Amino acid sequence: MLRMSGIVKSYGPTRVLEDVDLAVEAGEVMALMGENGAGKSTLVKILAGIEPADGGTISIDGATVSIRSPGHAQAAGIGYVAQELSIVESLSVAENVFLGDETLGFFRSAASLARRAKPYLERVGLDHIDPLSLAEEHSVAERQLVEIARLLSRKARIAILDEPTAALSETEIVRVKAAVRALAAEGCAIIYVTHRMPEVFDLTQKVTVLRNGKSFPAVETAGLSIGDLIEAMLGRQLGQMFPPRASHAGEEILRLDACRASGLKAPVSLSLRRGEILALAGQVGSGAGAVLRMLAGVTPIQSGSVTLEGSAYAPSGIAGSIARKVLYCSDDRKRDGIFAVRSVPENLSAPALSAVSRFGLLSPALEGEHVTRIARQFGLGERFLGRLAGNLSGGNQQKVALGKWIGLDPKILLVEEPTRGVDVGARSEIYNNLRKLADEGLSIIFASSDTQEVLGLADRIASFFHGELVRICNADDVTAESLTRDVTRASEAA
Amino acid sequence: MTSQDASQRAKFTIPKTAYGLIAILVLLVVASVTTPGFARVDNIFVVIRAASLTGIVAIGMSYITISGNLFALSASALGALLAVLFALLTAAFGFAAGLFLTLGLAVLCGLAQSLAISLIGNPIITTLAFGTVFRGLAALFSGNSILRIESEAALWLGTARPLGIPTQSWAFIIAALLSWFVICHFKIGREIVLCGANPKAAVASGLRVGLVTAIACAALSIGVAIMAIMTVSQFSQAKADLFMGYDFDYIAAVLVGGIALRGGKGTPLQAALGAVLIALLQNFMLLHGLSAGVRMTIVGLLVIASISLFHILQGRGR
Amino acid sequence: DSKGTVVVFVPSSTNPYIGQFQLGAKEKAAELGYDIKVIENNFNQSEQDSQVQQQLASGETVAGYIWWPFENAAGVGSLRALSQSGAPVIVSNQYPIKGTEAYWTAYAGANDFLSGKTAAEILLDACAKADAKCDKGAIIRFPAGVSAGDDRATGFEDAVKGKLDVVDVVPTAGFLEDEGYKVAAQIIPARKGELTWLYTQNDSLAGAAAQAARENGLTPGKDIFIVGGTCHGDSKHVKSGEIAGTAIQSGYWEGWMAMQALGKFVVQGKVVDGESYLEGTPDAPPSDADPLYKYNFLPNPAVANSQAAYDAAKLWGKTADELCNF
Amino acid sequence: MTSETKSNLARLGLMIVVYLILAARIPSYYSQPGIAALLDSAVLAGIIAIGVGLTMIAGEMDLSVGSMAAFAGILSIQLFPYGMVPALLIVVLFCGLLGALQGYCIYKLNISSMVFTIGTLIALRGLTLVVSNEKTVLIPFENIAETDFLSAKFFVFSIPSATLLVLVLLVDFVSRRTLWGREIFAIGGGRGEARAAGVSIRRPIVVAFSISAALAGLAGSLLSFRTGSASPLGFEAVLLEAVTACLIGGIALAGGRGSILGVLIGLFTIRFLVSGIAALGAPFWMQSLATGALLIFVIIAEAAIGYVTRRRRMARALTA
Ligand SMILES: Nc1ncnc2c1ncn2[C@@H]1O[C@H](COP(=O)(O)OP(=O)(O)OP(=O)(O)O)[C@@H](O)[C@H]1O
Ligand SMILES: Nc1ncnc2c1ncn2[C@@H]1O[C@H](COP(=O)(O)OP(=O)(O)OP(=O)(O)O)[C@@H](O)[C@H]1O
Ligand SMILES: [Mg+2]
Ligand SMILES: [Mg+2]
Repeated sequence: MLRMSGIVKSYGPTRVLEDVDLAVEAGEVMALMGENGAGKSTLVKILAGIEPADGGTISIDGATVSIRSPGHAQAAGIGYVAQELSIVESLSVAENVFLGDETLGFFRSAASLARRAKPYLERVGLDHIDPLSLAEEHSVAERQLVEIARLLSRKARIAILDEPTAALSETEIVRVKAAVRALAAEGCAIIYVTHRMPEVFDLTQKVTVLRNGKSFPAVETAGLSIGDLIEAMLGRQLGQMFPPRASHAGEEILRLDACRASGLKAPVSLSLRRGEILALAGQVGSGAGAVLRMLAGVTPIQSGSVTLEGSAYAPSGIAGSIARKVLYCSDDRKRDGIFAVRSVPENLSAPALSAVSRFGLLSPALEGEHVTRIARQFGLGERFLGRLAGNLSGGNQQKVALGKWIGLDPKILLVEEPTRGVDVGARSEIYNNLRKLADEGLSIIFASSDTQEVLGLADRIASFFHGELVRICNADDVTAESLTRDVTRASEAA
Repeated sequence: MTSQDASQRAKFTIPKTAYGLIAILVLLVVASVTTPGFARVDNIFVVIRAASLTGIVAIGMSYITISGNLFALSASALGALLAVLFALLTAAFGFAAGLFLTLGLAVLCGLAQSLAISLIGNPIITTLAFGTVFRGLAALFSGNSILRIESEAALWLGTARPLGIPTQSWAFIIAALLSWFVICHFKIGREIVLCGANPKAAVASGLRVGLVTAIACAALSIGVAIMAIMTVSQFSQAKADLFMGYDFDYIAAVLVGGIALRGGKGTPLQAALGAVLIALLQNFMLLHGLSAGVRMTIVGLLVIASISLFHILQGRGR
Repeated sequence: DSKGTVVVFVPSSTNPYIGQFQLGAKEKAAELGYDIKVIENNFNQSEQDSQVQQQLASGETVAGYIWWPFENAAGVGSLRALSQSGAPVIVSNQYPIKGTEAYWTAYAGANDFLSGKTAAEILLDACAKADAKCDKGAIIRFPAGVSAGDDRATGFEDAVKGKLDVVDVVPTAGFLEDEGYKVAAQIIPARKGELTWLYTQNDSLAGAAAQAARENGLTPGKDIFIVGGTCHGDSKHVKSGEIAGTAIQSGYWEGWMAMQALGKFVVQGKVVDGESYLEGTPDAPPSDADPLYKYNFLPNPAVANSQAAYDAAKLWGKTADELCNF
Repeated sequence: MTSETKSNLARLGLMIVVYLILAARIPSYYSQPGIAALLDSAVLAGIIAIGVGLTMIAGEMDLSVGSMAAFAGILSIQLFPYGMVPALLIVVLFCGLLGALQGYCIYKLNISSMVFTIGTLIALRGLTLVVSNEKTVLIPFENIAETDFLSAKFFVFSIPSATLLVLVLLVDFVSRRTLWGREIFAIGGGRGEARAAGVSIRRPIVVAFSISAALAGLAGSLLSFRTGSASPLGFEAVLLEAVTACLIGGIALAGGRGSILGVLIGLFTIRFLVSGIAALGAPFWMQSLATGALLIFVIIAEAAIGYVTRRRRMARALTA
């Protein structure tokens, strides 16, 4: 029914998609899989008219179509649930369901929208919420379900869902799956992007894997094992990607005793040693990131105690944690990790302005020295130093976001999703850099939803699910499957 | 959408100051070819003098814009209030005390506004409200009369021409260079730029966002105070209806200078050049005897043209 | 014992001239035994229009209205509405528009044509006295669109026709020194050697122009003759001889005479057709018993440009200093 | 009760408090002609505030309305010989088109409208001076009676004030109950999100700016006809009053929130305050101070309430 062939797309100098093919039949659910940054979202955005393709053709029912805006896509019967929420918070739930839908006619009343929205909301399990209430009053999960309801309301012939379950818990996932099945039963062709293995096997008939911007021919899900799939997604690089683990780890530097913070449903106890890399593994909303935010002083420690190098640690705000040399890098570098419109050197010296200035005056010499040291340490080439941070590739941006902290001689580095949206090459550089820093005595805690990254980089792994710490083990004792099971509770779902 | 544009922006990083200079040069050449008497050195000084006071405030305003706080709508009203206060204080305590007390009060007014901005989160609304209050206070303190001062020092400040250049122009040039130096070479300047570039990242990097807003507001207030003090000194008097309706002139200078409204880019030097560019155009049109309406239309079109041009050159986004 | 309330519509007293106007009106009202209510707008005719509506709607019986429009022509509607209330309406400050005579009882206030004419006379006189050749010159006028500026320029140009050559009329962006300086400091150097005189419509602008002239190496009163024609706050430049002379235009007396006109009408019950230039006697204000004319103009007595002349100048018992340096 | 209704009720309460305080001292506040005059006094800023409010809801702001109104005023008086209704229609249409063009440029350049409309604010004022030959233009006096019907009162309404109320209801309806209106809210509430959901960005921006300009044109035209004249310098203060009315009426500068009915409430809150203080014979600076104080009070109250609700919502999310 839908056939995309030879799709090419670049963002500036970086080629994200090269020659990608994808075909879906009516009534079929096609899983689109691939690493972070493989280009899945880009591909479906092209189909949804959000981004223009640089080349390639799209045909529906054999006829070539040109999709230049979300309006075109809608007209072509394509419904889309974005990876980032596309819910307007200041509008009501019902209006969000019908947002961008022009088929309802020119006049619309809140009450009639609510009435019409009700059945769709019920189908995604949101029968308990008032369609007239504002979207902002609802949780991220509920908003995600509203998007699914929107998709259902569109009566699309082709439905795209980009990680629809990323923010959802199991019960909610069940509802989404039911909705998707119903859609497929009605003859809709569905592209389903996900990282969650159980969903793939449970829901989809075929899998198309994207790797490095290239597509592989679709395979039947039925004849596939998790191992095959992971191998298809990662290719052969897994082995070389991660540096060897350190054999030694120093004394204990940080200790959490029964700590609670927003985003955690149960108290967490952990410890960290000098030179150790600890992974907090979990899906979005698992609470892994919440632990980091608490340690960074972004959210307060609600109960329990934290000890840093033997003394109590309770940072008030981010400045407090910086003062104790506990430094935090969030999972959204565009939002708060980099200064996109400023140059790379200015980004790198931003947290260390006092160190590179004398009597309130910036010292070009000190700053230059500072910047080159970080650049060397993080493998940022000379040629990048003259650029604006926003113009770098995702990987280099991430190096900037991380590297800016190195100048402060951190004791503990807290990193949320260290390589989200980072390409494979830069990824392995970042892993190597983090490992090198750890070998030099820095302790690192990172939160990640990327199983391979957790397995490859960490010395020890704490897995989180749904706001609770599931288990802490040495990395050697964990396999991809056991970890996936821990962070998705696949055993429960299956 | 925006992040895509960010990467396409890569190739264009010619410093914005250069555009302002190029525009001024082009205008100069056109003007001197078409207008006898325009290219004379003394006319250039005349233009700089005409740009000086607006320019000083525009320089102050550029701190607000660069720090990511868009713009303030209270500058003209604050100017009237400070003029009235300066006249009262000078009459009561003498020139030196008047000068320093006025600057001090200006900083206080700036800090009050910055506090409110931090609280309310919106500089435009805040300064809109403060503007009406400042204007009201100016009328209240002036008692609806012209406040006269008699001070030789003030008169000197208002009318002297050290080395043949008016004090106002000295102040303008010094303010422009100093501000440029502060923004480009001081630690606090870098903080201002970074906070404007991305306030969330600034917080996450441990920068002092509240302090930056306070400094930006104080810088604008000091610019306004200099304008007020200079004006009162030049004519030895103050009235509550001074500077009425000037606010958009300051903002226009900042925008014509090519400083991006969303902050984090540009230097005060650009605002100064913007003010000079507008004054140059005004002078050119004045000497050509264009009517007030035509002059205003052309200035408006210049604003539209220059902001569109800067906007396209630097890539889009707000 | 009050004879009723007089309602005065004026622009904002943030402008000190208007403050003086209010003061004059208040003092005269007190003398005549009226209560007074001043309703200010912020130089905004539509605001004044609604204030007029509001006042009329209050149903208060008033002894009369004094109406100073901000934008004369734009306020005609308000004027009509006031006139329809039946109470006497005295227009002040802005010379009424031809054709509106039915809407107002009498005009009592300054005459901008006269002001321009007086300025012209002062200027011509100064040129003659100095035995200087005055020919080409420029008018620096009130902002474009301000009708008082049109009227003063017309009065001036009519009076100098055939005697002086007006090469340029440049509007400022305001009424105060800073704006006057901005314009003068640009056109004086550009037309150096050409301009022999400047008419600036008030002394604030004139003082600024004198300053600009001096900064360009021209001695006002010798190389260039500058006249404002109405004293406006600062007489320093007149006293020093830089400005060719001035005329007293007193906000205080304007308010005073507007109130007097109203009082006259209430007592005398009639208006004499025609114009009357109230006599600019030094010592006593004109008597309340004089007849009220349809047009009653505030005198603009000229004052020579010296300290002595300034000290000696008086209008209706108040010194030039009191009247000009408010 | 939705939070928006609550906030509008609170604003209504504030308006009534202001009204009552002043009505206690000013008899005309509760007489029929007095109320009619108050309604009339709100026409100019009111009609303009509707349009400005709409652009603010779209996450933009049209600063050029004052100049646009002056431009329209001059044009309509100059077109008076062709009849008042045709003149009005032509002018409103023309202004609407100018506004649409402005909106299209803002969309196409993807530029901040606050920046763009500062340019048009200056340029249109200059153009107005040019078109008017820098002079006030008048309807000939022999014809001035033809405009009387604009001042006539029916009960408490005049044609202009009835127009204001009808427009408020109409635009409120359009913004609440039509696709175009909801799009304006959607792009103001989240432009990227709305776009991803398939909402066109161009249409709401063009619609908001053309309505804003057309309404400014209508206000300038009506008011000029009512007074029989137009000045090229007129309507300069109306922008700040309109914006203040919008802010007090609960339109968020960030966009996406507020209602046109709220604007009406904000408008009357200011009108009651400013007219009342003037009617008491207080100098202008008291009006200025009072407006500033009111605005500061409202925005601080809003910030505080917003803080508390966010807190509560977060707490609820955590316990859930
Ligand atoms: N707007 C953009 N500008 C520049 N580069 C981009 C942009 N959007 C995505 N990229 C880059 O394109 C690549 C593919 O991104 P995309 O979002 O398609 O990946 P994905 O497969 O969806 O990953 P994930 O699993 O993390 O969602 C990444 O390297 C990313 O950094
Ligand atoms: N600042 C905050 N204050 C209150 N609650 C928050 C805050 N940030 C996140 N939360 C809530 O905490 C929960 C977990 O947060 P989030 O979805 O970011 O996952 P996470 O813990 O970062 O996991 P990961 O980063 O591994 O995906 C969510 O339900 C979210 O609503
Ligand atoms: Mg994706
Ligand atoms: Mg997270």
